[in-house]
Amino acid sequence: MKDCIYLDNNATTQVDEEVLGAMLPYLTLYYGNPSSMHTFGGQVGSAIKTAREQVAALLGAEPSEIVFTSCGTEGDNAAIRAALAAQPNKRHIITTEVEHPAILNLCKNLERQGYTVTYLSVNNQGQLDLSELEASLTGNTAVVSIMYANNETGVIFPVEQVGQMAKEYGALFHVDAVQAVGKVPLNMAESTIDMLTLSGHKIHAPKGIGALYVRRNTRFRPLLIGGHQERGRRAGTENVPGIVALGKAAELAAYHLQYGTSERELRDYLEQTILTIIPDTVLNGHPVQRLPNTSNIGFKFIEGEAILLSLNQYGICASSGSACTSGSLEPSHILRAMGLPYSVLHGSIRFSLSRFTTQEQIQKVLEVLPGIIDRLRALSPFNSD
Amino acid sequence: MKDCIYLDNNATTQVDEEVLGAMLPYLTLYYGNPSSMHTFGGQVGSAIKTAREQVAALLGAEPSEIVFTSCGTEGDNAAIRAALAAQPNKRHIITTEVEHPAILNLCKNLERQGYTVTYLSVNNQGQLDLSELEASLTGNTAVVSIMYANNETGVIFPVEQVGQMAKEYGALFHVDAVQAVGKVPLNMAESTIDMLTLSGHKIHAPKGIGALYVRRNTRFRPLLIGGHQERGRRAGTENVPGIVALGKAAELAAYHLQYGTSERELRDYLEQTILTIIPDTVLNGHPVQRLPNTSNIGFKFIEGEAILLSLNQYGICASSGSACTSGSLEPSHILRAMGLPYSVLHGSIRFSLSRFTTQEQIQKVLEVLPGIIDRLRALSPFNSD
Amino acid sequence: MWEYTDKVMEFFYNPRNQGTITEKQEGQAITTGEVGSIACGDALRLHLKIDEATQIILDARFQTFGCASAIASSSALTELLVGKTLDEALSLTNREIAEFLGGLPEEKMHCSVMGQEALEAAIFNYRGIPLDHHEDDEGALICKCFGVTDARIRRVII
Ligand SMILES: Cc1ncc(COP(=O)(O)O)c(C=O)c1O
Ligand SMILES: Cc1ncc(COP(=O)(O)O)c(C=O)c1O
Ligand code: FES
Ligand code: FES
Repeated sequence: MKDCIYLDNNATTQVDEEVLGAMLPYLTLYYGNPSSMHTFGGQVGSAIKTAREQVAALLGAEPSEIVFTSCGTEGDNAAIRAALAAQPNKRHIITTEVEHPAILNLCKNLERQGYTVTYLSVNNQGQLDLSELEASLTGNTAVVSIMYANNETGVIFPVEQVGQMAKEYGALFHVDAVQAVGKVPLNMAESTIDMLTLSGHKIHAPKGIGALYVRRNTRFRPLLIGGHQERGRRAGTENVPGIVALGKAAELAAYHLQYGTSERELRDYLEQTILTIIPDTVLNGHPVQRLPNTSNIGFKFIEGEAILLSLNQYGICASSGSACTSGSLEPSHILRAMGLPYSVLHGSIRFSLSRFTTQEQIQKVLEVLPGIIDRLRALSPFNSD
Repeated sequence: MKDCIYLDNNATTQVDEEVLGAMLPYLTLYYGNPSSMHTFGGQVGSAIKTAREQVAALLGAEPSEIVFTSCGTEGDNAAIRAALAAQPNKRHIITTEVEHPAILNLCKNLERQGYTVTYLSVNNQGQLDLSELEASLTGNTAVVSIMYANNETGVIFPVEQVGQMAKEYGALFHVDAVQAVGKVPLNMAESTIDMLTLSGHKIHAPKGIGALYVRRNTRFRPLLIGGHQERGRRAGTENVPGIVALGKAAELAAYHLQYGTSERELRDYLEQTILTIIPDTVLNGHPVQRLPNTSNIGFKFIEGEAILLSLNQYGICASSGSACTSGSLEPSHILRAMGLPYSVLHGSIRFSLSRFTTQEQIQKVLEVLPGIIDRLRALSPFNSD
Repeated sequence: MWEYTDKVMEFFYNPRNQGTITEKQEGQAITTGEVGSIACGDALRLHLKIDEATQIILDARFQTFGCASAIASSSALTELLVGKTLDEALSLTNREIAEFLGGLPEEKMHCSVMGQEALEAAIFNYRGIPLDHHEDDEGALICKCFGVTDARIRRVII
């Protein structure tokens, strides 16, 4: 699969070779349990410490504010449950209609347990209306949870403004930054965010590791209860190789954020060319308030899966909807929440780039895509008019 | 650390080279998200399928009954919470005093939420009294959770008898088999067990992966809520390399279970020699109803940490108490529950072997240990008589 | 990921009989059946050329808006139809369409249902029979885009 053109980096990313190099010794020689007393365990403990510092540095946080988890979903679940457990008298949650299932399905579950959930709507560019947030906040609001950037459109929410308002009502503020971390600079030291979720496999670390930022002095209850790992905030023997990998991935992400990559230019080139040379195409999501790596494009009158499969024939990997909903037959809940017309809803494709994406790869996509779209439109009953 | 003598395999194990070989391609070439539609994701999906079959085969279970988790602690937490959520009217839990903190601390937490918990006691050989279980069971008992084998002493509980009694009262039956899997043969097809926890890093897979067996038709509620991974029983992008590794580790464990290793002979030789040549030593736990790899020995009149540190000097890794509690200064809750005298309580060491343990390593331990014990006893005020 | 057979892929990448039918000779009829809509995310327009004397289908063409299996199923349907009488065609089940393709993933069985319904629509159109809209369907929607219910699919498959 070396020569696959992988434009599905919002689903998952390849492990950076340096990251693999950093973690390998912890899959071989240094297999000790960090909780063990012997030297063998101790060595591993200091590797975890370094990784914690690396992740903290990427977020502008303190190492003690980082809790390692197994994935983004765990971080999201842990944050919301902790916020509720810490404030048992508050029974209201505010989130948005376009969150990841890790938040949305959890919230639906909590509704069945007697919590009230407000799902903020978005406009047709995927943006929040802050006055709707203002109107929803009450003293009963335990937590406001919004994503930093949307996984399907890349649209970025005005996180600090939301946080400011949440604080005014005494609500905890959680941000699902799984898609934002490594793509936009973050500085927890000057933020209103109380808890922030990230996931390793979105930033060139392997699957199976993530982290939750928990601001110092935030009342917290662990989701996984057991041993005293992670200072009592997440029990279970530490995924040492994963943690070391996440640390290295965070360090590399910080480097690339500072010194730049060609992601944005390549994305813009891909997007502009498609919108120009292929008729009946539209950009989904706000054109500017957006991640630099994501482009979600609607191809009218044809269906997304057919496009994906045709791209797949050329070794091009992209997606329609998020990976975890593409198994279902429904169109993306995110594009639906944006109120896009049906002709766009069913034929939208997400291209998501990474720092490993090359000019040649984008060129190849632009060569084959127009033919694919033409062929499918020729098959479509809606195109003859 | 190649030449370290590692006798702490109940804390964690080294990754088998074959396991590493199996997982590596999924850390490099095959990084797709199994939920993605493109071929790239699909390849990964079939690797997960194979791993699920391998784990199922080790347990004598159906592949559909295996849910991958991030560790033993998650499996334990998920099982208990699922059992409670599925039977909201039942508010009683039965477990034992010698469980791992992943069960014990969770149960203490649940007591604060209004559940009643019975902690079954053990005798001075670490064994249960089934009449105490019988007396504790009521129609209100949601779940009985006991460990298959104890992490510190290796003592094996009469799981099927317990399960039989649990069934009679309509309680769900969970078994923490983190220490038993790979060491004793299991056959879920002919068992009373409804849910069973295992952890990869105890069977030569890496840290960060585990599995929960959930018997078909058992009502289950996921602990992690989000996407539809693991057929809705555990959300979060799958730890593909970890899952593949666990599959391979399960296959190897099944092989070694069938064709044997020298673990038991080496353990017996180590244990018998220590008890014979070093005075004032006792075996903790039942001598027969026990895992083949574990030996917990009390060295009277001296303190465990001092022994460990001295062993460490010779590159020998062992432990006192379980890894996750050894950071604390209290003597093991397990040995205390067994009612051992203080002279033993503070000076007990667990040696836990693996299939990689060699005759030479055991010989080396036996060479240095008597001297260490002598030296420490010479320092002890309790030894002068 | 959907597990498509090679034949599904072949019929998706190189579909047979796409397009419309406009020309006919004396003694022939052209009829069209449509199901689905752009709102549903799936739609199929099926065109048939019928020999009026023998009631034999001489040609079948399709236009499909939908996923890969919808396109492949439509194309497979047209291959199956040519040479059959209308009555024979009406007894064709979606299962036969799927079998012709070497099988469809379970989640995609409904894509073949669409072909069967379009066929029914085309023939009923030709015969002037009003269409049954299956408005009595009950059960959970399993394909919201297409509005096929569990119960309906079971009915069609079995
Ligand atoms: C009996 C038992 N249960 C549960 C666990 C927890 O497993 P993990 O460390 O993988 O979370 C352990 C080991 O630490 C154990 O020995
Ligand atoms: C915005 C967002 N939140 C949460 C997640 C869940 O992360 P994970 O798959 O690591 O559980 C994802 C990705 O799948 C995501 O894009
Ligand atoms: S004297 Fe050192 S632990 Fe108590
Ligand atoms: S027609 Fe194939 S998914 Fe609906």
